[in-house]
Amino acid sequence: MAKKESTFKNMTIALFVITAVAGLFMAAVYSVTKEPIAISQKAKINDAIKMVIPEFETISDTLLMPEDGKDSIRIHRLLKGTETSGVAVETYTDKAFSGRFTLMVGFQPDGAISNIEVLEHKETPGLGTKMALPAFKDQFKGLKIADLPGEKLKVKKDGGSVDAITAATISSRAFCDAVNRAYATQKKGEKQ
Amino acid sequence: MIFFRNPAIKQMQEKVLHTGIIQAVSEDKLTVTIVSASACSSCHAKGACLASDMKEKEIDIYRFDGKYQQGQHVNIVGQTSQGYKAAFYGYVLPFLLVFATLLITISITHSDGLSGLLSLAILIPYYAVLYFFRNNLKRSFEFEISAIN
Amino acid sequence: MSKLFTISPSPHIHSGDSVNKIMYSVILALAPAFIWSIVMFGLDSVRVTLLAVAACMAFEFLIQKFILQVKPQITDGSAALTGVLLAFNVPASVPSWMLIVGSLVAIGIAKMPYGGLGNNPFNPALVGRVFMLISFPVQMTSWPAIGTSGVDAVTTATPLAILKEGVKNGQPVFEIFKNLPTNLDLFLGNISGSLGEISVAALLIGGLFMLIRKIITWHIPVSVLISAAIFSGIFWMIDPARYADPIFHLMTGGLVLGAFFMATDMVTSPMNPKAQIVFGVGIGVLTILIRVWGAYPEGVSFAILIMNALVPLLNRFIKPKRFGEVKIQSNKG
Amino acid sequence: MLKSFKIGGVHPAENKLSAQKAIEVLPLPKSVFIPVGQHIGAPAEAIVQKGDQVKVGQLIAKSSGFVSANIHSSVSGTVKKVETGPDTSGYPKKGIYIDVEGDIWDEKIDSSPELNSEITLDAIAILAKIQDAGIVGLGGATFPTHVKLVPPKGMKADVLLINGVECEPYLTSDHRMMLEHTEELIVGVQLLMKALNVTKAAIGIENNKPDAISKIIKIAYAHSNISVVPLKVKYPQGGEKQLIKAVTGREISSGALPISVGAVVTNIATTFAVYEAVQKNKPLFERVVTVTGKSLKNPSNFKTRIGTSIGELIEAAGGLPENCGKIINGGPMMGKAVTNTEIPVTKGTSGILMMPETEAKRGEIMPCIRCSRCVSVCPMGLEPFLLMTVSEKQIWERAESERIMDCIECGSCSYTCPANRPLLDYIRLGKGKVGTIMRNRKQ
Amino acid sequence: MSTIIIYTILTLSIIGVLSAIILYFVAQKFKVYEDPRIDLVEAALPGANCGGCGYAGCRAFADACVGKGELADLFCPVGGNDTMSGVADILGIEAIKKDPRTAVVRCNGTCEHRPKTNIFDGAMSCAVAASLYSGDTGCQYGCLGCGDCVTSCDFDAIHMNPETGLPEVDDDKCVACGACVKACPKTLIELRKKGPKDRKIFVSCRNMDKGAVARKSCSVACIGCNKCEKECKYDAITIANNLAYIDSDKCKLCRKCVPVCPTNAIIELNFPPRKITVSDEATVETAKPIVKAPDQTTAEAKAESSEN
Amino acid sequence: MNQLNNFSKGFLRENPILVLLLGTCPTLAVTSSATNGLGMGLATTFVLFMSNIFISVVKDFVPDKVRIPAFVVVIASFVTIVDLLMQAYTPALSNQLGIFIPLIVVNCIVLGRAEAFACKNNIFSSFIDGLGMGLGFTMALVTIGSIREMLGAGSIFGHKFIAEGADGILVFILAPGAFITLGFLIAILKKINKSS
Amino acid sequence: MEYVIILISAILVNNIVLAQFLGICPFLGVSTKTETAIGMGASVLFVMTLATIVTYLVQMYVLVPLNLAFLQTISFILIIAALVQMLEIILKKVSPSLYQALGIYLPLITTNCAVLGVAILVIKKNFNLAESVVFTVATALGFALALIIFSGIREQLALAEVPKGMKGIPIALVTAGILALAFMGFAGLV
Ligand SMILES: Cc1cc2nc3c(=O)[nH]c(=O)nc-3n(C[C@H](O)[C@H](O)[C@H](O)COP(=O)(O)O)c2cc1C
Ligand SMILES: Cc1cc2nc3c(=O)[nH]c(=O)nc-3n(C[C@H](O)[C@H](O)[C@H](O)COP(=O)(O)O)c2cc1C
Ligand SMILES: Cc1cc2nc3c(=O)[nH]c(=O)nc-3n(C[C@H](O)[C@H](O)[C@H](O)COP(=O)(O)O)c2cc1C
Ligand SMILES: Cc1cc2nc3c(=O)[nH]c(=O)nc-3n(C[C@H](O)[C@H](O)[C@H](O)CO)c2cc1C
Ligand code: SF4
Ligand code: SF4
Ligand code: SF4
Ligand code: SF4
Ligand code: FES
Repeated sequence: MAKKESTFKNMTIALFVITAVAGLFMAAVYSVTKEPIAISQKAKINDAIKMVIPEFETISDTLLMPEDGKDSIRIHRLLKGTETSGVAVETYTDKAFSGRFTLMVGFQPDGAISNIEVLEHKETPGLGTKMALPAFKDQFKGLKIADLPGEKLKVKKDGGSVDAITAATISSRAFCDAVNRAYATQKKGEKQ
Repeated sequence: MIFFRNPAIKQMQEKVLHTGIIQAVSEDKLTVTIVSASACSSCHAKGACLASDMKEKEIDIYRFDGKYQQGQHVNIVGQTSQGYKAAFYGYVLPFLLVFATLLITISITHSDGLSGLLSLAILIPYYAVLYFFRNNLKRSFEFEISAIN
Repeated sequence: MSKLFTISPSPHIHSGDSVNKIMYSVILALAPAFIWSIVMFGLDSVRVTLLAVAACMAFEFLIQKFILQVKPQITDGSAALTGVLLAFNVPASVPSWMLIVGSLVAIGIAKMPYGGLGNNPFNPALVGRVFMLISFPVQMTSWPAIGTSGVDAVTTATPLAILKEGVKNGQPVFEIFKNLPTNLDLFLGNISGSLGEISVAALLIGGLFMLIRKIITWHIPVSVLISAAIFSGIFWMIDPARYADPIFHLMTGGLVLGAFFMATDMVTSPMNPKAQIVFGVGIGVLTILIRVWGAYPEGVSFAILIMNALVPLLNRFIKPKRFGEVKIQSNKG
Repeated sequence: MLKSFKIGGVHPAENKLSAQKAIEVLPLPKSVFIPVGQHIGAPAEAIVQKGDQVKVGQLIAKSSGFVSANIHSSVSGTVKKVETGPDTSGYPKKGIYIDVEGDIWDEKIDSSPELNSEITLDAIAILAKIQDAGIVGLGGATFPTHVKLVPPKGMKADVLLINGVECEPYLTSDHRMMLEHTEELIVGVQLLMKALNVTKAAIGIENNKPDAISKIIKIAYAHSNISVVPLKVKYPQGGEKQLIKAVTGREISSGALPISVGAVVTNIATTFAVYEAVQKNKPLFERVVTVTGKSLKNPSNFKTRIGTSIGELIEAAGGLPENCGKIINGGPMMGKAVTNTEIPVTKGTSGILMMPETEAKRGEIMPCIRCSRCVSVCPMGLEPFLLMTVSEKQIWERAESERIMDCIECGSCSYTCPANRPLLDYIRLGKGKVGTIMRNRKQ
Repeated sequence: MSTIIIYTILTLSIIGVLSAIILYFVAQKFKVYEDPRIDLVEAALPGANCGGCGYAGCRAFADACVGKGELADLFCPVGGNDTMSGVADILGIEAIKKDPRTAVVRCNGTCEHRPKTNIFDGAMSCAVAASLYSGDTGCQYGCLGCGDCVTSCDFDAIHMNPETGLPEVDDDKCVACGACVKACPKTLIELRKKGPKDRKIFVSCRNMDKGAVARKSCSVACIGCNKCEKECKYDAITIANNLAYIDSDKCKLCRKCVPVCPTNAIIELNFPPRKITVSDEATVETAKPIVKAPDQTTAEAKAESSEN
Repeated sequence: MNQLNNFSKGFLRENPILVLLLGTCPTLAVTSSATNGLGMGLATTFVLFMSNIFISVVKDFVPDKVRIPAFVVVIASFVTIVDLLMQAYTPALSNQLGIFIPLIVVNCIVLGRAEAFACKNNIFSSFIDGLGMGLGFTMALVTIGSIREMLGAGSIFGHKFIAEGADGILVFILAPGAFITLGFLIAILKKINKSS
Repeated sequence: MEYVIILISAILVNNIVLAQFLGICPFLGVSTKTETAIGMGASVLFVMTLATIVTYLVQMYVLVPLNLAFLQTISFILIIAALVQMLEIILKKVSPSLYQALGIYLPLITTNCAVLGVAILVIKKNFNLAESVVFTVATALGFALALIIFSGIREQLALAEVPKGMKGIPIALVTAGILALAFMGFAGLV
């Protein structure tokens, strides 16, 4: 095929055809991937929920404003059949070493913490990041905040029971703060 | 801005050179084409890269002493302070206008769409004013020319 | 013509000053702080200092000899000085291998790639220190308690860390201050902290020695300290419950060490008094800014490095006063 | 507070070894070599030939242009040849060899020692005498004095400054001159004032010469328009621009001449030469030279005929010391090192300095540590480290915009640099190149 | 589903065509037509950016090659004829062959040949030394030995020989860019025809003093004695200012002039050793080593014999 | 032979990152681990490869003056496709690489190759060229990623080789480490390329 | 206060060049002269702001309503490219002398990854228009800051004795690394 001349008509047609073909391709790929993307986006949250409350079938979400804190908190109530299998709370703290971090805290129906998952954070690698390791967060498993003095988790330095991460008390304290916020907010939600 | 008042600065590189080729000669002005290159043009891989745009621009020179002919290679010499002035009128001032308009309209209308359009629209009067003052501007951006050897 | 005379352009005499003399004088000026660190941290401080000096000199030698293939110049004392200052900026308990990494960074990244002595835009010891701080935060922020040493030394926090933690925790400052050493302790250095930074008194002795020997001029240290005092004083006056007083800020952390020994590094500081004062003020303000608002309890190192980056611009835009610049009205009839 | 210039400056050890030695007359040499180019500007043209008989003070080479100066024979005898001879620069330079026979002076010269303080001539005549006598600046620059005394069109001098600073270490010739020829100097000052048509004159003297200061004050007392200004001991207090700044507070702007602030500066020895030329009809054929050095047996000040080889001066001062490693024509800060002792004393030779081997060599060159000492000592407020770097890298435009041409080559920067950097070596190179470029551009 | 596809195509086409039209107009108005051959030529050049061709860099040279359309006065000394024929191929024109050249240093004043008269202790720079004075030996024309030429070379082709104190050119590395010629304040370096097998014959001296004076300061000085000029059959040698010069374009490398020089000032490079023939006694005595600095004893013997 | 050369030039001699210094931003941003480097490299290779082929197919059909807008459309489409595919099937990686996937559009290599190579050569050559350049890019990213991961985290492709709980030299997986590693790597490669 | 946080964050803490790795090419390419760096900073400021406003409007009022968010990449790149070119045309028509002056003093502005990156980032971060613009301005200021600081250092390095192998890009990258290290001191400022 000879090279097309650069007349206005030729150009417009060529471009139109190319954009149309490109559009067609993209739309096709989009249609194909639409489902999987939606699923995988959902899966991200579901996975986090699964980490803290392994067994559930349906989710009902509420958004609630915590007592102290700027933004609302998403509370996932998890049902297995009609039975409540637990509550997963997406909570946050602004007391962290750098910026905000968010956690997913799972509470069993009896109020005990089942597990905690770190969702997003900006803490210092090697220090604050250790809060995502089992060595630290496993100490929360099974704790019932309601039984604690003042219904609050505290690090040992502040007279509480939580072992802080070496050289990262601030992150540890913020971690407790986030869990406390999750607990308080979901309790408030239960009352409503 | 204490820095910029230091007379030493003016003393330092007060001139900028740019090479070009004379395109046309008339009585009161020379037209010189220069090739303006993009930031990436300093990159040695520009052969492989398209972002390294090059454009030919025509510059009018009003201050010159005779004896130039078409096709001659010349240096265009400008003052550094003119460079700052150009950047100010070309970019800084319109930016400030757009930014201010946006913030003001948003706080009044609370509508993103409207204020966005308005802040873009403010450029129309700005460019109109520029157009109006184009002859004044012309006087403040004058370049000298010197032959290359 | 039996005798060959030497020919050189003028001048034919020299002040006798030399780079070596300057560098070794600075090392000498650091001696009081070193002695104090031995008193406080025992042999660990000797280990850390000697190791850092040896590592810095060794890396400089190896790089010059084998990579750059030039005549090694390690006897000029600058690598040794970098070693001493690096050591002075780490806790006495820091593991040896980390210190060696820090020395490698100081010499191999911050100094030699730029061509060695005199060419580096950033303070090598501080680059090494900040690199270590960010790479090994645990070890770099656990300070051995006074008088303990060895592997199982008890760790404590520095006054600034205690302050920062308390403020983050929402405690009012005067509450926190109950746990902090007195001003006299701060001045003498009866606190924990990095090796060389603890005793303001010892550092001032060294600083005065350098001022008297004209190794440094007053511009940088004084502008750093005064601007830090003023800036922290402003915060303190606004809300004494949330911000510590200027005296505390001046006497804790590395401010004095930084002001006299690190900000004054000639290679990485501006070349004329006016620019030096701007440089010093920048350091003072940034230090307090980071201490008060930033995540890190201490900000001197970062402040100095950031201002180091601005030095070329300062040199360029703030020129010394030139002879004949101000035109005195001439008497042309 | 003593007056002084404000920016920069250094204070090297003074070492004025010969300050207390009265001026002695050096015995006549056997032969002399008188170069025809002893001044800034075009060399003079020889007007004698091989075999000619000359007398002391006879004109032997004539000024060859606007900026040039006459040369007179310093001895009587026969012209041996007109050929090239040794020079400080190492390159052969043209000059006149004369074999000395007796000491017969030109009749016009008044060789009596009496003071002649009566000024009879008018300005034009004074200038003519100065020009005829071949007087050039003896402070180092050897710029023809008669040219300096006629300001360019549109400019006018209002003050005469006499440079009695002698800030170079070791040198003492001006100091001795001020002590031993005080009256003559004051007459010289008056002559210069008359020639310049100014009403004020000031003599600037560094405060390390209190005897000279008090003596001059005593004699100048009678003249209300001549003041004596003691100055702080600081090098380069004697630099023209620095002296003007210190004494009058006026600052010469970049690239301008002293006359732009209404000042004219002449050196002590020049002033004395003016006195002799005008009042005694004596051309410039001898001058006082300090011969000095730490290991020299007998540092002295000699009144020396131009053209005498420096070897003879050294002999007279006790001979070349064993350990001499460097011979300097001039002072240690601005003088030129010479390769041998055959080179002649010229109008510009104010001293011969012998440095022991231990001090002759420079220290090892280290990288610049940006200590900014060179910046702080530069009396011109320049940044020598930067000027050196740009000269080394041959970035001449930058050198120009950083004002390399303002450098007065005082050497304070090289003197201070702890890294022993050859700052001035490169700056001088850069000045040369930039100067050429600027001259070419003008054309 | 199909709505998405339709919208996609519509939106995209609109945005695409619109922006493309803008881009098109701009391109049409402003775009510089850069001859693609410039890139090709640049790629064919060695990329040393040394300026040896007389242009600011390889790109500028490529520009000039394409712009001029002929290669008459364009030559890249680094790449030499190979590169230039490559460039010519790209442009479809005739290449112009040039004799390759290399630099030679025209001074043989080693420490032995030329006694020092003083010790230079200024900045290690020939330019500085030259602006200060005549040099640290009696010869004011000779090499100052501070190595400005060495630092000026981008190709690592010139080095100081620590024994002789003179720079030596590595013929294999030298690309004749001329940087050292410009750097030498004594104009000692010359670009000479490379000759077969790098063979060269040249007068290694620039001393313009009269014979006796020159001889006094340096034992291998050219004294302008005319012997070589007479010997040369090809008119390659001229004498001016007491100094002989061999034109490398005329010289046929016959080596006849070499032995006649009373001071050994003529140097032959890269020749095989001479055969010792009985008939030519002088040659036996002056059998010159291939390396540049002639044998010390020979030179001295020669010097003595001619003095007597 | 020629095709082989086309293919291999991207590896060392004309390596897009280490020699030509193209696409510095993604290089620095995504190489905190070898895996990320590999992912980004493959994504870029895909775009490069596909657009090279596509462009060499349509090159005759497109008038010269709208060449560039047309290429941009083609490239952007493939980028979008990659982006969508990655979001759908490798969500974790897609999350890690973030906005640097869409930014492949402005990566000079892609457009540069289209302009310099694909629009002048036949399909097969373009195919080889795209593949070679892409793999060269990938290789460099993986190399940098591996170095940074090994030094910074003590692991390679996620497999830790130092004691569990111990850390590497953290700086290397942070921003400064990216700059410093690339700087030294380029210096070393310069040396190697020169000496060979 | 929100805006102040966005400003500090984007200029110092998450500096676009030193922490986010966008716009490295111009950062390395145009940073050899301080004046050019200053001018370049100004032009990026204006272009980025305009680009963000336009792409934001397109995203919110065209792509999202039509459910075509996946066309973000392709439409943004085309829009930005066209926008930059249009600015040139307008300026040339409106004030030729100003246009000429810019041509002499500054390199062309091109669509580098920083402009596109910021346009995409503000959408990703779910900012409203005001926040988007403040963020863009801060990012551009951060870019200018890094560029100007860097140009100073490189002007100095041009006179330093940098070893041959490290000359040019390698030493520039190492310097950028140390600068990034220093900027980490701003962590937590927001
Ligand atoms: C570079 C650096 C990074 C740090 N990162 C964190 C962090 O992510 N989380 C944290 O709690 N503390 C961090 N810190 C330490 C705090 O500033 C503070 O020193 C520490 O929380 C003191 O608590 P400790 O009692 O646990 O030692 C860091 C310190 C430095 C110097
Ligand atoms: C650095 C420097 C130092 C000088 N020191 C002296 C000095 O001590 N005494 C002096 O008479 N001239 C000195 N001069 C020369 C003066 O600047 C000036 O040329 C001279 O006094 C003019 O007098 P003349 O023309 O009679 O020599 C010095 C010059 C310079 C550049
Ligand atoms: C305000 C301003 C001042 C400038 N001053 C100079 C200058 O003094 N010297 C110079 O070479 N470039 C200067 N430039 C930059 C050049 O104009 C710019 O580098 C040029 O457009 C790019 O051309 P190049 O490829 O030749 O570097 C200045 C730019 C601006 C915005
Ligand atoms: C007053 C003074 C302070 C110095 N401070 C430092 C320093 O803080 N860090 C360092 O590595 N070197 C320091 N040096 C040593 C030397 O200047 C440094 O190694 C150079 O930066 C290396 O090029 C200092 C030197 C002097 C004279
Ligand atoms: S020699 Fe020149 S640069 Fe050096 S101090 Fe003197 S005036 Fe300044
Ligand atoms: S005195 Fe010497 S070392 Fe100090 S800045 Fe000047 S040149 Fe550099
Ligand atoms: S040949 Fe010339 S440049 Fe080379 S060392 Fe000798 S004098 Fe210097
Ligand atoms: S006489 Fe000739 S060979 Fe000898 S030193 Fe002088 S130039 Fe060199
Ligand atoms: S600017 Fe980001 S890749 Fe070039």
